[in-house]
Amino acid sequence: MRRLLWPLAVLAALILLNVAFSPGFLSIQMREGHLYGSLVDILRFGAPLILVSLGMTLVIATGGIDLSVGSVVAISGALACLQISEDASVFTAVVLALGLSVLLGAWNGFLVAGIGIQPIIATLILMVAGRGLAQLITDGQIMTVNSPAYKLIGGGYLLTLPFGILLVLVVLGVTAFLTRRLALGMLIESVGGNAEASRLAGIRARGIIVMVYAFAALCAGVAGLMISSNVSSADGNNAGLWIELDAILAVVIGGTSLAGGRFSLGGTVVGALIIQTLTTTIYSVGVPPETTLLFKALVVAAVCLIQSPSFRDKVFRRRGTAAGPRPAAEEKVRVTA
Amino acid sequence: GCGGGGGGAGASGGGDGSITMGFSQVGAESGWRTANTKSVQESAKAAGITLKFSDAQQKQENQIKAIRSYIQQKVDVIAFSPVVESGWDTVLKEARNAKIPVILTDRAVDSKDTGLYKTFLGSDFVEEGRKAGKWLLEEYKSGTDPVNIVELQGTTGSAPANDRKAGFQEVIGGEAKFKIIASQTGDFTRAKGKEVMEAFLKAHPDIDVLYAHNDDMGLGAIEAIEGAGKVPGKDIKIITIDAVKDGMQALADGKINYIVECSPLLGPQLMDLAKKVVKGESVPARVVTEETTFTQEQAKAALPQRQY
Amino acid sequence: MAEPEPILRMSGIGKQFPGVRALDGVDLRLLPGEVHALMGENGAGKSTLIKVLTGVHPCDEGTVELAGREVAFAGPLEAQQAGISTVYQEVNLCANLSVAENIFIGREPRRRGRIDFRRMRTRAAELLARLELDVDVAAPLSSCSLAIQQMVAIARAIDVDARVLILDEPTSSLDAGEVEQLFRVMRRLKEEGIAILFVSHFLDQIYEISDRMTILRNGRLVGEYRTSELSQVELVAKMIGKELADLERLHGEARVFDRPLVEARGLGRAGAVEPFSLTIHEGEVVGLAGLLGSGRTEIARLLFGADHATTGEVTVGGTAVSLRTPRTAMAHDIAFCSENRKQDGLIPDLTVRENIILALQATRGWTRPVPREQQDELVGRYVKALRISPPNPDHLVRDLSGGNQQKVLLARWLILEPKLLILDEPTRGIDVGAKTEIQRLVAELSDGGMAVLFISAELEEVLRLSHRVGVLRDRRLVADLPNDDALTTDVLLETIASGGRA
Amino acid sequence: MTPPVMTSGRGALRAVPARYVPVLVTACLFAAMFVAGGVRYEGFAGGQVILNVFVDNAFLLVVAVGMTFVILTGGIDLSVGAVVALSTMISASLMAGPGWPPYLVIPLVLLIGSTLGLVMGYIVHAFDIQPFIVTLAGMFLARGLCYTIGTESIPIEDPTFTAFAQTRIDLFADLWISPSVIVAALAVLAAAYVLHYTRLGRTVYATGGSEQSALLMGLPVGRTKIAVYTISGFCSALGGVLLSFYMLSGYGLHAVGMELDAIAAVVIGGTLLTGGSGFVFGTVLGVLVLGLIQTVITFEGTLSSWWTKIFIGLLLFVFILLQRLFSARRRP
Ligand SMILES: Nc1ncnc2c1ncn2[C@@H]1O[C@H](COP(=O)(O)OP(=O)(O)OP(=O)(O)O)[C@@H](O)[C@H]1O
Ligand SMILES: Nc1ncnc2c1ncn2[C@@H]1O[C@H](COP(=O)(O)OP(=O)(O)OP(=O)(O)O)[C@@H](O)[C@H]1O
Ligand SMILES: [Mg+2]
Ligand SMILES: [Mg+2]
Repeated sequence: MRRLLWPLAVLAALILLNVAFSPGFLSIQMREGHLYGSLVDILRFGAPLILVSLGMTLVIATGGIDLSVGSVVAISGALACLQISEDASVFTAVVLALGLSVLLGAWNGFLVAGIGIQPIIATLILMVAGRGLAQLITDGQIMTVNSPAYKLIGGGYLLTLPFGILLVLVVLGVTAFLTRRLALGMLIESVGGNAEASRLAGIRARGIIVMVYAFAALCAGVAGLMISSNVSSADGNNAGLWIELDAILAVVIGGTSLAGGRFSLGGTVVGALIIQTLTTTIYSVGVPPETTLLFKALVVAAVCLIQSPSFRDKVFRRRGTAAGPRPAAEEKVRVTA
Repeated sequence: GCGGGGGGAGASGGGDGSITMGFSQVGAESGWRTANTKSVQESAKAAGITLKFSDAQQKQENQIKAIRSYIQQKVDVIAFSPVVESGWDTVLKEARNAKIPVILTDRAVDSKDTGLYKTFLGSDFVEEGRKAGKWLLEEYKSGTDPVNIVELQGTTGSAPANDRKAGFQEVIGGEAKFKIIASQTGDFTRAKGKEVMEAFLKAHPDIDVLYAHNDDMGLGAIEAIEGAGKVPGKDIKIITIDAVKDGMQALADGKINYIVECSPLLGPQLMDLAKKVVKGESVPARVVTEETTFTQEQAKAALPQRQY
Repeated sequence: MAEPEPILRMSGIGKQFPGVRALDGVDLRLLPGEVHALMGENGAGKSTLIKVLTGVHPCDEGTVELAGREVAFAGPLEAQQAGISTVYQEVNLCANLSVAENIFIGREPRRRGRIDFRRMRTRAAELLARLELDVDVAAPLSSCSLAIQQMVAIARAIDVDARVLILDEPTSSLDAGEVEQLFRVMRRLKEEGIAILFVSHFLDQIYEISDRMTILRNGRLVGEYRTSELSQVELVAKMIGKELADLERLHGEARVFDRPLVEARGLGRAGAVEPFSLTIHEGEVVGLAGLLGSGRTEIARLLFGADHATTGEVTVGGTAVSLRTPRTAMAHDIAFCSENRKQDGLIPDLTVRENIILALQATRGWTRPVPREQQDELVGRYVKALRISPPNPDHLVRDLSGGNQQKVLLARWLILEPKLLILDEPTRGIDVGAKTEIQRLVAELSDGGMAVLFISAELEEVLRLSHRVGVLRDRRLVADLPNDDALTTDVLLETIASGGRA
Repeated sequence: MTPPVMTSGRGALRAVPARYVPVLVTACLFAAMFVAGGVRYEGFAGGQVILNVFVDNAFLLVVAVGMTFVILTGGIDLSVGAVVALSTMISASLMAGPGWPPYLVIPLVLLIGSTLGLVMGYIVHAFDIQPFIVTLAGMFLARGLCYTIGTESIPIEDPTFTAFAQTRIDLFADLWISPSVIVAALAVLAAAYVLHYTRLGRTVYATGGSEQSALLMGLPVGRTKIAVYTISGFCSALGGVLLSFYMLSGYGLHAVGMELDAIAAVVIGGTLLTGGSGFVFGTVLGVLVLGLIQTVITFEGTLSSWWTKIFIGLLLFVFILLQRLFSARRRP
């Protein structure tokens, strides 16, 4: 929990900034039988990012990286919409889309663990080709579907809550169960922490890596369904564009090292929420588009600086460790004198 | 000195009468663009022109590379839709030195040396913005109450975003009652359009008009407006640009109030021009595509014949 | 007695890590021209003291004086520039660079600003030759065995123009001959007036080389003594706070081994070990002896499936098996505790608990986690038996002292209760108290029916534990001797020297 | 056509030290790809096609060289694309607006790029923050600065600049290159020299091999890390200048995603993303491979937008797969 302290502080600060600009920011109302408000929006629009980041967390924990999630987002949405537009049931569409996602993820995992290609390149292949595949599915058009059942996934409500949030909770719960209740988490951290030692300890790293990439792709697939269902259409070119970057950022902000090893699911969720809140802040505070990126740079810099213990030492406790040896040296004089 | 490789199946033009055209497309970033590509490809086939097509994935350097490669391949005519206006002089000079005529489509280049290309065929983004603004003036000419406008811009820095913003601004800027209370980029996508609009609705309860730089963002915004319990087209008036099929449908359904057309169907005109240019006939330096605007009634009438 | 002024004086040093008080009011004096031993149990704070001195860790309390001037180094670089040359515990070299570069990086010979690789290689070869080491200095360090890496690290440190030389357990995987080489060099440096701080858990080595010693216990100073004035028994008592039981005979009554467990026939790997045949019976401890780089580790790795054999076959319990991966070996109840704990053993980011149950968990697969009570029981038992300190199972392994890390690794394999346990230098860096504990444990396990393949650079240890000793030379198994009264370290050394033909 | 190249390549492999194998394999595969292209497309096998790959990718090459330094230390620099864009933007706006001469503008741009790199490197080192976030913030900052300068593309019309940009250096037999290629080649040579023959270079490798060990060996790890980000910043700025030559314009949307191309080039060239192993020459090959793939696509000329992407992915896959198989074969 202590590791989450600073990211949470940043999140709180961002929300406060919003409140300063629009006092109604925190208010949540019931409207037409569902919750309505900016905070709900953050969760709702953040849901796909949280999902993708969860999968990414595990991949990064094994010491890998997955650049292809954005493409998988697009493919999954495209396939589902194609199926629905061809009068398949929503269930079939969803199952097919997620099945394909898992397959693509397993392919990534195979390239990484089976053939031994560096993860960034292995997934770059699918990142490039996958976008093409998504556009191939939609024929380069934006494919609009009209299915209330499909709409539920990303834009609907259940028990007053946006369905997407519930979906995130379920996936988060399942991930936490698999990794923390079962031993998957430890084995993943072991493989990411020292691959050779893990091999010598008898861990089947290959299987785990394939599974993790497949899981990341599955998460991306679900996110793809959400994104496309939210706007009732599939956009092969733009859906999930650059989401891999945001996801990696969320993971890193959440305190997981890109070098692999220890990971924190909670941290990732907070990281993703920070990114989404930042986006929403930009809209509601009215940062002009030209300066959006400067604002983002500022926040990201602030987040990473404030999370760094040595920065906090140097800035907040001027007389502390910053001048580390020196005050100690003054003491020394007294001791020896 | 090139062409030394073995006898592959290449379709080099030249003396045999058939024309080879190298066409460098910006990308496939939107449905509009895809329709544009299709139109070019289909009309090339219809006109008997061999088309070398390449997709630059929204990068100018890729387009330059493609054009250079077309010069290398000795095509008969090069056509391309510039990603941006500037920075084409060098490669166009190379084309001129290689005596390959160049046609611009969709968008001009800002070179001082107009001799670098034969003609420019395309729409005028600034004019589109103006058309949108003029409709707004007309719509609100009677009232004096302030009109609160929110704007969904295209991708920051992209040419259509810059020009559509400028044209719109130019027209409504003269009247004090029009106020753009929020303006944000929606990256030309539905998802972003919806997300941004949701935030706008929370931050500004009193939006009268939405101006979206393309239909897709407008369609996303419609969902946001409906989600907030308002009626698109009534509570909030919506103007968009492009007139793709989904947009026209929404217009016909009364959810959008006005669409400025930006036609992607440049193919037939392009092929005509290409033939003339290759034969050495003179062509006008600027060919404007035939574009119109749609109100809700016009949309209902036009919808059945819409191809894209 | 006229003592020269100390070149280095540390006084009142204190160091606090989160949750652990590693040093508390420690004083240390180094005189020029002496070898000073720093003694203490695993986790006593020796390495921490050295790291505080050289600025790896900032110092919380106390002062450091070098040649009368107070200093506070910001890092090893500054310490080196001030004339303190250090070999830290564990091998801290860059495996991706060549041997020569590892020795000279940071002070490469240059000609007109350009690194002179040829001169660097010749000088490196000279330097290693002085340690009687003949390795290809252009080869990447990763192709060298751990012991050679240790020698390279030493070579790097002694080539510097230094006033103080610090060696933190440099001999943990060296055999007697190499240690002798090292000591010869140390004596020469000592005569040149260099002060040497030396850490080792081999008491014989301490008594052979050191002049004085400083003893730490639990981060506190016990005292400073002249080596000649302190007996081994007293030293041990001061280090661990109690007397040590004598260990002469470890195994119970003599036994016959007639039930072969693992048989290797013509097993070999091109470029690593020549084909060998070896039979290990149930309940038998087979020791492997040989010089550094003789191929002991390679034999172990082949038997565990860590490397692929290019020739030969292995039978376990009479049936032929193909040991393609460690995983398959583990399925046949073979366990392997590797010598290089940093590279091939521990997962530094995981806790003590997780590291200990890792192999057990791996055999169960991720779907069946080891129940928490079982974890607590197993981990608690071994933390206590091996005296892992601090005895907190949720401590990160990276923060443990070297010897304690080794114990964690050992515990990982002991809890598996395999049929064949391969131990490659299991007592590397472990203090005397824990070492006897571990030896007793191994003897007990083998008495209980477990077969053990025991590899150690310390021949006495091999002799004490083994029923049979295999001798290696130049990557060939040259002899297989029963461990009877006739077998002594001298006989072993002779066998090694003669290649088993004597 | 392909098989003989492979076999001769593999035969030669036995003799070379293991660390050169990936680069050698890459080189052979590149040659094979070129020959295959020559067989398939008319006009492909000419020397100018290869030279065009250099001409068209000179800026990427320079950027990738800087990235090689960073990746060798085990870091990553996501800001390069944005710094390239910022450099074009600053050059263009200074020459267009106040009319500064190029010989003032170019050094200034290089200085700005290096400073940005220096600051990022300092933050990475001093506050021990993952380079990914620091350079991502740097990327946002640089792009943001572009947009604050202007959202429109600014043409460069300075006569000296244009003249230089449009210079062709004629080689023999109709072949030509641009001055940018020379600049890029010099950058590659300088980088190779620094990496292999200077202390800085060797420390870069040591840091990438094991940062902790390098620190304990008394190497100036902090200074080295700051240096590589500075070098990368400098290379990005230089790449930006070359891109301004290429495009003759400054634009905030130039070089979008170039960081990924640069990283890909470095990694395809056989450098390990975890650091400590790789060569600049590999990076050159990586850039050439990416460039050649693109050339193949244009020569193919019939691919729709999506097939283009799928085809790029496929070519990349086949290339990486073969590279991996041939490099791995040595170790039994
Ligand atoms: N980085 C660290 N963080 C937290 N605790 C540490 C750290 N380094 C060392 N310690 C603790 O400090 C104590 C002293 O460790 P140190 O490594 O100095 O022991 P040592 O005397 O060198 O033992 P060994 O003989 O096993 O090498 C140990 O309890 C260890 O757990
Ligand atoms: N990973 C490796 N790659 C290539 N060669 C290796 C590797 N590991 C060891 N070798 C070589 O194999 C030989 C045998 O090494 P091994 O580690 O088995 O020796 P050893 O008898 O265990 O000696 P010690 O561990 O005391 O050095 C060494 O000379 C070493 O150079
Ligand atoms: Mg120690
Ligand atoms: Mg060994």
